[in-house]
This record gives sequence, structure tokens and C-alpha cells, in this order.
Amino acid sequence: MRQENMRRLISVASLVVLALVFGFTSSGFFTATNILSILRECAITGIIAIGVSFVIITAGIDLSTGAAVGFVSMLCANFLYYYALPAELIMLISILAGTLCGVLNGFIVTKLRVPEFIATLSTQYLFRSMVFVFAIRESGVITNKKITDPGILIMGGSINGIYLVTITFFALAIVGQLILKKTKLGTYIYATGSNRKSADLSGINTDKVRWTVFIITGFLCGIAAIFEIGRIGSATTDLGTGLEFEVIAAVVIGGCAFSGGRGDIFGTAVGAIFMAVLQNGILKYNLPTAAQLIIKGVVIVIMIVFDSVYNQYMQKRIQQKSNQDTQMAGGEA
Amino acid sequence: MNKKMDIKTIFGKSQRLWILVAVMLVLTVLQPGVFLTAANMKSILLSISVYGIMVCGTIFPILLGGIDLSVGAVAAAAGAFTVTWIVDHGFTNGAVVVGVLGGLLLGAIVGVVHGVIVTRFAVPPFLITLATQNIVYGVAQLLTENNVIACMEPASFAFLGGGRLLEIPFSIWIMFFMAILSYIILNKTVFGRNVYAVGGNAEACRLSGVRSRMVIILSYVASGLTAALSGIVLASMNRQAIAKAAQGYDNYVLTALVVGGASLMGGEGSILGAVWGAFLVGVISNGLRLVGVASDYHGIVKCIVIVAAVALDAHVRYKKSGLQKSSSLFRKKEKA
Amino acid sequence: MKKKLVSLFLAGAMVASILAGCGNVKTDSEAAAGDDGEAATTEAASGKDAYADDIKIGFLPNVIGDSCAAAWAEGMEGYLNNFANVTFNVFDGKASVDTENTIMEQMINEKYDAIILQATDAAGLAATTDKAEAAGIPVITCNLDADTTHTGLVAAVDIEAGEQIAEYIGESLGGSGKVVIISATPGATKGENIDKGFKAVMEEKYAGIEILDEQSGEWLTENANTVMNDFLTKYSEIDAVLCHNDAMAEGAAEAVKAAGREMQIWGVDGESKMLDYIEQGLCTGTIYTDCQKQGAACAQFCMYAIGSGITAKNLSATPIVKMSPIVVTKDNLSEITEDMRW
Amino acid sequence: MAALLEMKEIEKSFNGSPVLKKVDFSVEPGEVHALMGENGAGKSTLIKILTGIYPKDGGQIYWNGNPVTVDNRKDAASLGIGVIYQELSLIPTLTVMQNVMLGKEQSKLGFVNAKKMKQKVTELIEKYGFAVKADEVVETLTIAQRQTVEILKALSEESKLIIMDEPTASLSAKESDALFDIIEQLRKDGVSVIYISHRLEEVYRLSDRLTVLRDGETEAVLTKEQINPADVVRLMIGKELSEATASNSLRKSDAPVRLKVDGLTKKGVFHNIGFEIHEGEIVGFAGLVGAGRTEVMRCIYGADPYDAGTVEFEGKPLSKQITKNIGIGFGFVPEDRRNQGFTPLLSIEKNVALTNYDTLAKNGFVKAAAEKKLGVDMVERLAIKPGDSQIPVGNLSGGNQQKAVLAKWLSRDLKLLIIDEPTAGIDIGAKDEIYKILEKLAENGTSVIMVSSDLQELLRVSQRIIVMRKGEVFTEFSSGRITQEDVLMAESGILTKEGEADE
Repeated sequence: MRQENMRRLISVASLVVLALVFGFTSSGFFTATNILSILRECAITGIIAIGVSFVIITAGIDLSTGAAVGFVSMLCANFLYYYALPAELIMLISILAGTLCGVLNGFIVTKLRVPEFIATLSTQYLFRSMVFVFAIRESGVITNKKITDPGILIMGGSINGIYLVTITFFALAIVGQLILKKTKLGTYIYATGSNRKSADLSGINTDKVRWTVFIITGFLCGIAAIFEIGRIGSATTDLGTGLEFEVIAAVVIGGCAFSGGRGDIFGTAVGAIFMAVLQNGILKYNLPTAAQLIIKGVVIVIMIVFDSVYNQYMQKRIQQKSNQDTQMAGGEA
Repeated sequence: MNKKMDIKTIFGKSQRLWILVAVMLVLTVLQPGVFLTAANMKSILLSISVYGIMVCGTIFPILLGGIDLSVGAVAAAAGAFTVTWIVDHGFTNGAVVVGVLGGLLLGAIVGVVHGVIVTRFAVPPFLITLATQNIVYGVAQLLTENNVIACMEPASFAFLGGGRLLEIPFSIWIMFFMAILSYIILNKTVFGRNVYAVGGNAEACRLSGVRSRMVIILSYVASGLTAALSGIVLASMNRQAIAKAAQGYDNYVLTALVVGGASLMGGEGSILGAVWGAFLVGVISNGLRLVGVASDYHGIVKCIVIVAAVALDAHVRYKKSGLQKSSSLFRKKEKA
Repeated sequence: MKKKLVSLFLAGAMVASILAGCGNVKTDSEAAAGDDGEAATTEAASGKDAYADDIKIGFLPNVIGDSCAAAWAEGMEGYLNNFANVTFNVFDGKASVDTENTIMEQMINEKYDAIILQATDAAGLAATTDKAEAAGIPVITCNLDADTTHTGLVAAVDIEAGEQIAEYIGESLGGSGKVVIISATPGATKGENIDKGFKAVMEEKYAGIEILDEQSGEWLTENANTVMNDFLTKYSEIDAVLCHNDAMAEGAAEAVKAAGREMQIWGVDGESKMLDYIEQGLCTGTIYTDCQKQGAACAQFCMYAIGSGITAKNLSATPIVKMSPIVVTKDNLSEITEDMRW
Repeated sequence: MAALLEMKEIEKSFNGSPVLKKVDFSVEPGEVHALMGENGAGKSTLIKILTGIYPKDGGQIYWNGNPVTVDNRKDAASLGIGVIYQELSLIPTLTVMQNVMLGKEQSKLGFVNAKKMKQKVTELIEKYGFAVKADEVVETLTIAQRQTVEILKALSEESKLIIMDEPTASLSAKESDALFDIIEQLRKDGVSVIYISHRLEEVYRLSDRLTVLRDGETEAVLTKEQINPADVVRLMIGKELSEATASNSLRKSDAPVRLKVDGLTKKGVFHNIGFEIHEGEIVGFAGLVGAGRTEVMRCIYGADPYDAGTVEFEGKPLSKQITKNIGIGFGFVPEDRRNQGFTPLLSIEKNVALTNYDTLAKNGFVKAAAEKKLGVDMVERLAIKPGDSQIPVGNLSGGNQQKAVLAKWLSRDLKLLIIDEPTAGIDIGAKDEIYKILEKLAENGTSVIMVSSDLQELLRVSQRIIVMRKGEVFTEFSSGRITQEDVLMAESGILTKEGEADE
């Protein structure tokens, strides 16, 4: 328990340090609007990252999230344009479609026994193509139409400056954390990722768990898509490209390990905010884009390496502790 | 029975490659006299040549159970270096030699950095190469100053990607050369043997005296080198360097490797399979274009083919052996 | 379990829509326009002396690294360097609506005095453009505009480019022949527009010309090369190729040259490398736009808008400045003098 | 009153060779019943049948007098049979409470009632006075503590019967004592325990009854009063066998010393280990699981670091690098064959070649013909079946896998071969072949260190036997006639015959 808190403290601390660095070396970082807009920028990545955290905690990976968001967004735009469905129905469709994407991923992974990486790499191709299937065309030419339904557009809006997407992100993060820490499913997610054999032995249907986390991820992609189109007021064919990597980076920086069994949504939320702060802060220096990329990469590398060094150190400490115990006992024997 | 064995030896152990045969058959029937022609095969090979070259090196980290997502970025940076060097040094043949070597060196350096970080800090290669991707693209931007650097001369440089030897584009020759080189390294050298062994069981290798850390670093260097080479070929092919070159090639490379039978868990896969895999992806794109399917929908077919290939493979193996990791269903069948 | 979650989230979504009903929730532009006081002060501030006060101008192209963006930036910088009080920054839109929106947002937060935008998607950047305009920041779009009224658009031709190429091909082929198209990344506005113009003219005036096939080369030279190779395999007779940009035309030209065939190859943009190709006879022609000049025009427009305090509020429609296109073929190549090349 | 558990005439054979021949076994409520027997006597097979991991070929299991079928672990658990595994099966990143309750969480609509569960686990912990807390994360616990979590897990299932398989193997004396207290407590609570151990003193101290298995048959069932270490050992080994396998061939070697170990210490694992190995000698290392033999060998070989002491090879200090040691003639066959011995996906040929590229390659290029020849030669020389050097080692049977691992070293100019549990999980025929290989090696001047838990094997092959106990060298047998009993007693800390004990 203590170790987990320690880890949390460190990730929050690194976020604070980063924010302070930006705050003191650039202008306009610590303003209400800027902070609110950072919280907006991190939200969509963050919402999806909640699901992907689940997947990564089960020792899986999901590379299809960006494409899934693109597909679902386009589907909604399509239905809005051609059928002018009410906003509530569109949201429902969005969530359903997203969930279906997750169902498909889960099916391929658990039933067809295709490794997660490959399965989601290939569904990424599929979802990308589905975008074009649903793209709005005028005389055969793809034409992006502005979404005018106020019920959708309002999803990109704010209450007293706080964006709905931010509120949703925090709400979902809390729900996600609750699921992870307070439900059976959460415990099973950790168990599956940490030691799948034992989990199986304990009577947990780990395939079902793995399928479920993909469904949750898909579900969250559906939610993210609503906010995405609400904010930009249209759906473009390349929406969500590369989003999956941002999401994974946020999740891993937040402390989830690829090997599974480690991390939580709190960390992931910090990770998502971290990435947004990094992006936001770098832009403030008026640096050439090359320098921006390099700084971003270097900071992430440092974070990863630090995390690994820290974990190794902790493991060593546990080992030492356990050795000392035996040694003390051995001395007496 | 004998015949079957022969075919098996040609395609390797992997079942996935049968998919290629099936796809080619269908296309031959659908496009008689067009698909199965020398000219079209040439055109397919040309279309895969750039990432085909990458595949020959990226397979090394994959065989170790690692991954290299920075290959696209390395290609862009290396191409940028070579072209800017040639442009800055008066388009001479000497400049071409130095530029190409410099580009390759750049790729090798990136590889060393990856290898050292991966071995020293035990961080997941997926993440580290994803992060360095940013840095290396940044370097590419620095080199090109975000402009397109055209390089129409000298002929020696243009020849790398655009020339022809015996009526076959030179980049295809490079791809074949790299594939053979890679084949030789993987199958004929101690290093290659060690790559497979370390990928299959690192601890057993350590106890057998293999310097696994060195093997890992060299594998990432191989990946960096071929990525750089393919970037240079791409630059020559396009007669220009741009910072965003080869974006998305990481995906092509992975797809080719996976379709070609490489397991991302390491220890499994062959260069022959990888090239076949690249070829299959090329064949599909080519075939869909010939049949007249808009490029918008190619992804659907690609997805189905990959999933079918890998699932078929997984299924066959699942049935056949107790080697497969995981799955509680097996435990009872495994004998004491 | 799952059902429960779903219902939970649905409840959340419902709460959100109720909130929306209450009218508490404001979209971006409403929020920006709603803060009347603040907007007024910004506006007052933007009525500043463009040639003396500290001015910040940002340029956000669709993606950096291609020759157009570089030429634009060069043109802008060239013009703005005349003023010591102006800071000029170039960003990278990474061909992503999301990224462009994020950066727009940030420029608004940092109170830039003007923004030059090349919108990845017209509809997708409408909202943030509105927000910027509402905050008193003039937005001048460059080539690709946002689907809302804003301070100005400085455009190279796209629909017209398609039309002009169609005219040229139609005429030179004598009204009958076979054409293939290597198109942009599907969904890209510029590509779709060129297509629109090209196809319209072909349909109307040159019914005898058949459009055999269209495949995407994703703006890239190497992909265009591949696509062209496939076309050459498939069709024994092609009279002309339309490519949505010069980079792809160059790739197609290499393929045609390698196959030893001959046909018209057209691009759009007029980058210097393409002009070399035309000179060598590898490509037929392109629609040249002076991108540096276009960049400079954008910058001039900015300075004017800042100085005069004009934003979308004062306008009922977006004023458009069209760059004059030049159809360049080998015959008139010399018209494009060295200093006009980019 | 019916016994809690009764297993009658249980039969099981693998590949036609019988492992259990009509074994009877019964456990009374609230009794600690020890199960003893040599390696291969059939203990673990019996337990695996009881817990539903293997199907039985014949016989019947009765629970409280009623016939039951146990087809899988769930069946066993629902009867009330809990197992403490040797390799712990906990989820490292979860808390004690979560682990204990895994798969049987108390929940409402999917939400777990953590409070209630914690209360339950805490109650259990307090009741037995365990040294863990309910919300500690398992990966931060010591091995002993993890074991108590396993016990908690069984207790929380209200198990009537808990099976412990070598529970003290990796525990310190103090930790073992704590475990014994727990077992006492369990007994008082009416929980039965099947206690599998090689450690006579523990069995002697704990058990109410003792069943001795030998060669798949029930040899004896002893009550507490009848339990006497020497008798038990005799029963486990069997008189005829003991005589038949006694070793007369122990001798001291006067050949030059090849390996000299002095004062070797690794904190908390072993300390002050010293011995000498001569040229052409086979030295057996005996000891119970956890005595520190494997760890010593790994340190000598260079696989692990050690804290103090010296290792000299032919008079010169030995390098701590594996690669260098291989270069001067070391060979090493690890205990954990599957995880450390070979690369399963690679063929026999490639596995064998792995250690031999110094001779099989020139300028970094593999001499394919020589490599192939080596593979074929080795398959032939060691009679590896099936006789095809291209088959992946992972597809071979245990014995053939071990031969393949051995084959890695045999073509080398070996000076010292360390072989850890050479015949674990290997059938009799293959065993003999492996012994012959070792003997031949020694004849040709190679020194062999053989770590083994198989007494018969130790006596059959070794020229000297060094017995380790609790991380120290306990004694050495190097002359006279030694029986399995002698060795087993020594392993348990009882000296029957004066070897040259270090103490």
C-alpha cells in the first residue's frame, strides 16, 4: 500500500515540477484559461486512457483506439447529416458503435487467439477503412459537413469555463478507479495481468476479463467520439490518427506496466495531464518545431527510464528486506 | 507426402504463407493477363522495396521479443542527412558516398542508443522507440529546416532509388541484397544463431555463455541501419528529402513481419517469411487497385487477411502442440 | 455488472444533456462572445498600432515540411521582418484537426494578435476560428479556409485549377482520350476541390474523354509512383494523368519514364522541382501559384486587420483574395523567373 | 466414525509405466498426516489426483465416507481441500485480502464489500496470529509471509484438509517454527493437514500419523508413537533396495585438485562453503531442498554474484564471468531445465551448437556442415529420440531434453561439469544412459559436480558425497560402505557414520 502511494506521489510530483518549470520560464502558463484548456486537451486522451489502462493492466495492449474514435465520429456525423437523428440517439449510437469495436477486438483476441498487439493493429486498419465507408460524399467526393445539431455541439461546451469533456473525464476516471479498486472485475483485472495462471486456478475466467476490458475501452472510445465531434463540429477522415500512441504514452507514464498487474486510473489521469502539460508548455516557448519534438521525446525518455530505475530499486529493496529477515532468523538458528 | 514436405520447406513452417498463395490465385483468375505478369510483379516489388529493406533489419529486435517503432523517423532523418550533405557539398559523387555513409551512421547511432537503454534500464522497447521517434523526427526537421530539399543530381545518387539494373529497379536489387544479407546473418553467423536463441530463452543463453546484452544492442543497430538505408533509398527515389518522410512505415513493417510469421514474443520468424509478408501486403494493395477497389477500403481487406493468417496459425499450433504458452485448457493434456 | 456500468454512463450522459437544456452550458464561441467585457478590452487592445506596439502573429499550416508551407512561411517572414515590433511563429498542424484546434486554442489563450491558418478541415476548424474571432483575434486563412465567416482568405485556386487542367487536357487531346487521376489522401479538402473542378469540366465539355480510374497517392511521391505503375499495368492506353499535387506528379512521371510510355502528366502547386521536371519534359504542366507571394499577402492582410481592428464581427462574409494561377507548361516556363521559384 | 478422506486402491500410470499401484491413503479429521517417500515414490502424483489435476486410472476417493469424484481443482476446493503450492500461486500486485478472497469475493452488484472481507481476513489472521496484515501488498512480503497468505486462502475456503508440499523448503528456522505453530493451531481447530516433507525432524515433531510410499505402493502407515527417524528412512528406502544400492565405490582421489572453493558466502543463502574437486572425480552434492546447493553452484559458475570467499580453478582464481569460465572448460546443466536449460523453439542441433560456436564458426560465420554434423553426432551418441537433430527441443520428452542440454557440453574439452538434478522427471532407461555419460566423462579426466536429491543416483554415480544442510557443508562421505539411509540421515542432520565432518 505504502509503495503504491509513494509511486503516486512521485508521478504527481513530476507533474508539479514540470508545471512549475513551465510556469516560471514562460508566460501565461498559470492562468485560469490556460489551465482549463490543458484540462480540456487531456480529457479525450484521458477518457480513452481509462479503458486502455484496464487493457494494459491485464497485460494486453490496444492499438485500435484512435481509429475506433475516427470511425465512430464519422458514423455519428453520417447519421446526423443523412438522417438528422436527435442528439440523444446519436450519442447512444456512438456508444453502441464504440462498444461494438471493443467487442470485435475482444473476440479476435480471446476467441481467435490472435495476440492483442496484432489483433488491434489489424482492426486499426479495419476501423480506418470504415471511416471511409461512412464518410459523407457529394457526387462521389468526400465532403465534410459542419454539424449543426446544438445537442451535439453543446458537448464541446463549458460550464463557467469548465469544459464538459473535462467534467466527464474526471467523472469517468473516478468510476474507473472505483471499478478497479472496489469491484470484483477490478480485482480480476489485476489478477489476470499479474499472474494469469494463478487467476485461472482461482476460478477466474480470464478470457472473459480480457474481453470485458476491450469492451470497456470501446465503450469509452464511443464516449470520446461524442466529445470529439462536439468540439470540432464535424468529423474528418483522419480524426484520431495517432491518438492510440498518445493514449498509451499517457497510460504508461502514469505507471501502468506493459507486463501487467500494475498501475491505476489515478496514475493514468496524472499521465494524461502530464502529456497535455508537456504539449502545452513546449508550445509556449516559441521554439522551432524540431526543438519541440526533441524536447518532448527527451522528457518522455527520461520519465520512462526514471520509472524503470525506480521500480528496480523498489524490487531490490523488497528483496533485501526479505533477505534480512531470513538472515536474522538464520543467525539465530 | 513427399511433395507436401517439399512445399512445406519452401514456405517454412508457418501456415500463414498459404494465404499468399490463395490471394495470388484469386487475383490471377480475376485479372488474367494483367496480374501475373513480369511487369506487374516488378511493380509490386518496387512498391514494397522501401519498407522491404526496413523489414530486413527490423526483424532483429522482433526476433528478440522487442520492437522498433522509430524506423520511419530514422529513415526520414537519414534521408535528410544524406540529401542535405549532397546539396551542401556540390552534388559530387564524393559527397554522395560521404552522405550515404553519414546517413547510415546516424541510423546506427540511434540503434546503439535504443540498445543501450533497453539493456541497461530494462524498459519496454515499444515505449522507448515510440519516444525516440519524436526526437529523431525532430532531427529530421532540423536537417531539412522544414523544407523540401530537392536533389536531382548527381546521377549516382538518383541511381540508388530510381536507377535500373537489368531492367529491374535498383531499389529492388537493394531489397534483395539486404534480404540475402539478413538471411546470411540470421542463418549463417553465430550472431544470427544467438539472436534466435536469446529471443527464445534469454536465461538459458546467459548460462550458455552468450553475451546477450551485446546481441540485443547489435540487433537494434541492425534495425537502425536498415531503416537509414531505406530512408536514403526513399530520398533518392523521390529526389528529395522531407522531414515527414516515411511516416507510418512502422506500421507497414510490423504488418509485413507479423503476416510473415514473426511472433512478437520473440524467437520465431524468418527473413524469408518477412519478405513474403511484405510481398503479400504489396500484392493485396496492388490487387485491390487492379480490381478497382478504392484505396479507402483496402484496410478492411488487410484486417481480414492479417487476422485470418494469424488466427489460422494460432489455431493449427494450438491443436498441434503443448508448446503454446498460457491457456488453462492444456494443463490436463500435458503429461507429467 | 456491465449493464450497470452502461446505465450509469447513460445516466451521466442524460445529466449532461439536462444541463445543456438549462442553458448553462456554452459552446466555445458563445463563451468567448459572452465575455463581453473581456472581449471588448481585447478588441480595444487589438486596435493597436500594428507598426509600433508589440505584435504576435502565428502561422498554423496544415502540416509543415512540404514545399508549400515552407514557401508560405518564407513569404510571411520576408514581409514581417520589415517590422521590428512583430514576433512571428510557425506551428505544425500535423495534418490533424485535433492538433490544429489545440494550437488555435493556445494561441487564443496567449492573446496572439493575428492568426494565419491553413485549415486541415473547413468544418472542423470553424468552431475555434469563431472563438478566435469572438476574442478579437483576426484569423486569415491561407488556401484552406474555415467554414465560417472570418477576417480573410488568401487562396490559391483549387477548383479552378482542376478546371484549367481539364480545359488544357480536353483541348490538347481533341476531346477524346483516356485519363487517370492520382488523388490526394481521401477526404483532403484541396484534393476533393481539384477533383470537383476537373470532373465538372470534363463532364460538361469533354464527354469524349473517359476517366479510367482514380486511386489515392496520399500526397506522396513514392505512393504515386506505385499507383501509376499499377495504372500502367492495367491500362494499355492512357493519355493523361492528373495528380493533385506536384510531388505526386513527379512520382508518376518517374513511373511513366521507367515504363517507356508517353502521356501528359499534370500537377498542381508549381514548386521549383516540378518546374525542373517540366523543363526536362517529364511532366506536362502544373498550376503555378506564387506561394511566397501568397504568404506575404497573408501577412499583409494580418497587419492591415490588426491596425484597423477588423474582425469577423464587422463582416458579413469572408473577404477573399485569390492568387492568380498560372498554367505552366514547357512553352511558358520562362515566365516563372528565378525569384518566383520556391 | 468415517475418516475425513479415504483414497482406496488408487492407480495411475504414465505411458504404460505404473506410478501408483493400488495406493491406500486416509486422513482423519484434525490430524496432521505426513506423507513421505523417495523422489518418484508417487507422492505428488497422489496429491495431484486428489486435487483433480490428474485423472486417476483406478480406485476410489471417499470424503466423509461418501464416494466422490474430483475432476478439477474446483471440485477439490468445493469439498474443502486446500493446497499450499511449492511455487506460490499468489497474485503479487494484489493485497493479502484480495488474494485470500480471490474468486470468492463478497460482492453486491459487482461491487466488493471490502470492509466485510477485510474483517473476515483480519479475523482469520488474528485467530491464528499470523504475521501479515490484510492490506499489505503481496509482492512486498517475504516468502514465509506469502506462505501464510496461501494458508489463509485455504482457511478462508473453510478447508477441512490442507495439503502442504515441502512448505519449509525456503523458510528459515524461525519462520519454520512459526509455521509449525500454525499447524498446531489448525489441528486444534479440527483442520486436517497432509504434510509432505523430506525433513524427518519436522515430520517427527508434527505428525500424528505417517504414510510412507515406496515405488507407488503404500509401504507403511505409522502412528505417532511408531515414528522413529531411522525406521522411517529404512521404510522409505526399503531394506533390499538399501542393500542393493549401497555404495562401496567411495574413494578419495589423489589426482591434482581442479577446483578449490574456500569460505564462499552469500548472505542469507549460504555461508563459509569450502570443498575441493579433483581431476576425473564425480562428486555428489546431497541435501534437502533449500540446503543451498544450487545456489552455491550458480555462484561458482558465475551466474550469480557472491559476497565473500574464493574460488580457485587449477590454482588460479576463477573469473566471475560465465563466458570466460566456459572458455577454460566449464560446463553447466541447470536445475530448471525448461526455463534455463534450452531454447524450446530451436532444434536440437541449434541448441547443442549454442555453446560450441568457438569451434563451429570461423570469423563469425557458422560452419553449417560442422554444426549439422555435431547435431547428428550428438543425437546418435546420446541416442536422443526421435533421432532427428532438426526437431525443436521443446517437443522432446524430459529425458531427451536433458540429453540435449548435456549434449551442449559434451563435444567440448570439458574440465569441470556442474550438473544440477541430472535426472529429475526422467524415466529409468534415460537415467542409466545419463549416468553412463557422466562416468565416461570422469574416465576421460573431466571433474563432475552432481547436485542431486535422488539418493540412489548419488550412491550409484558419486565417488565422494558432500552433504549440505541449511546453507553449510554438513559432512562428507568419502570412504567405506554408505547406504541411502546414511545419506538421508545426514541430510536431516543425523550422523550415523562418521564421514569427515567439517564440524
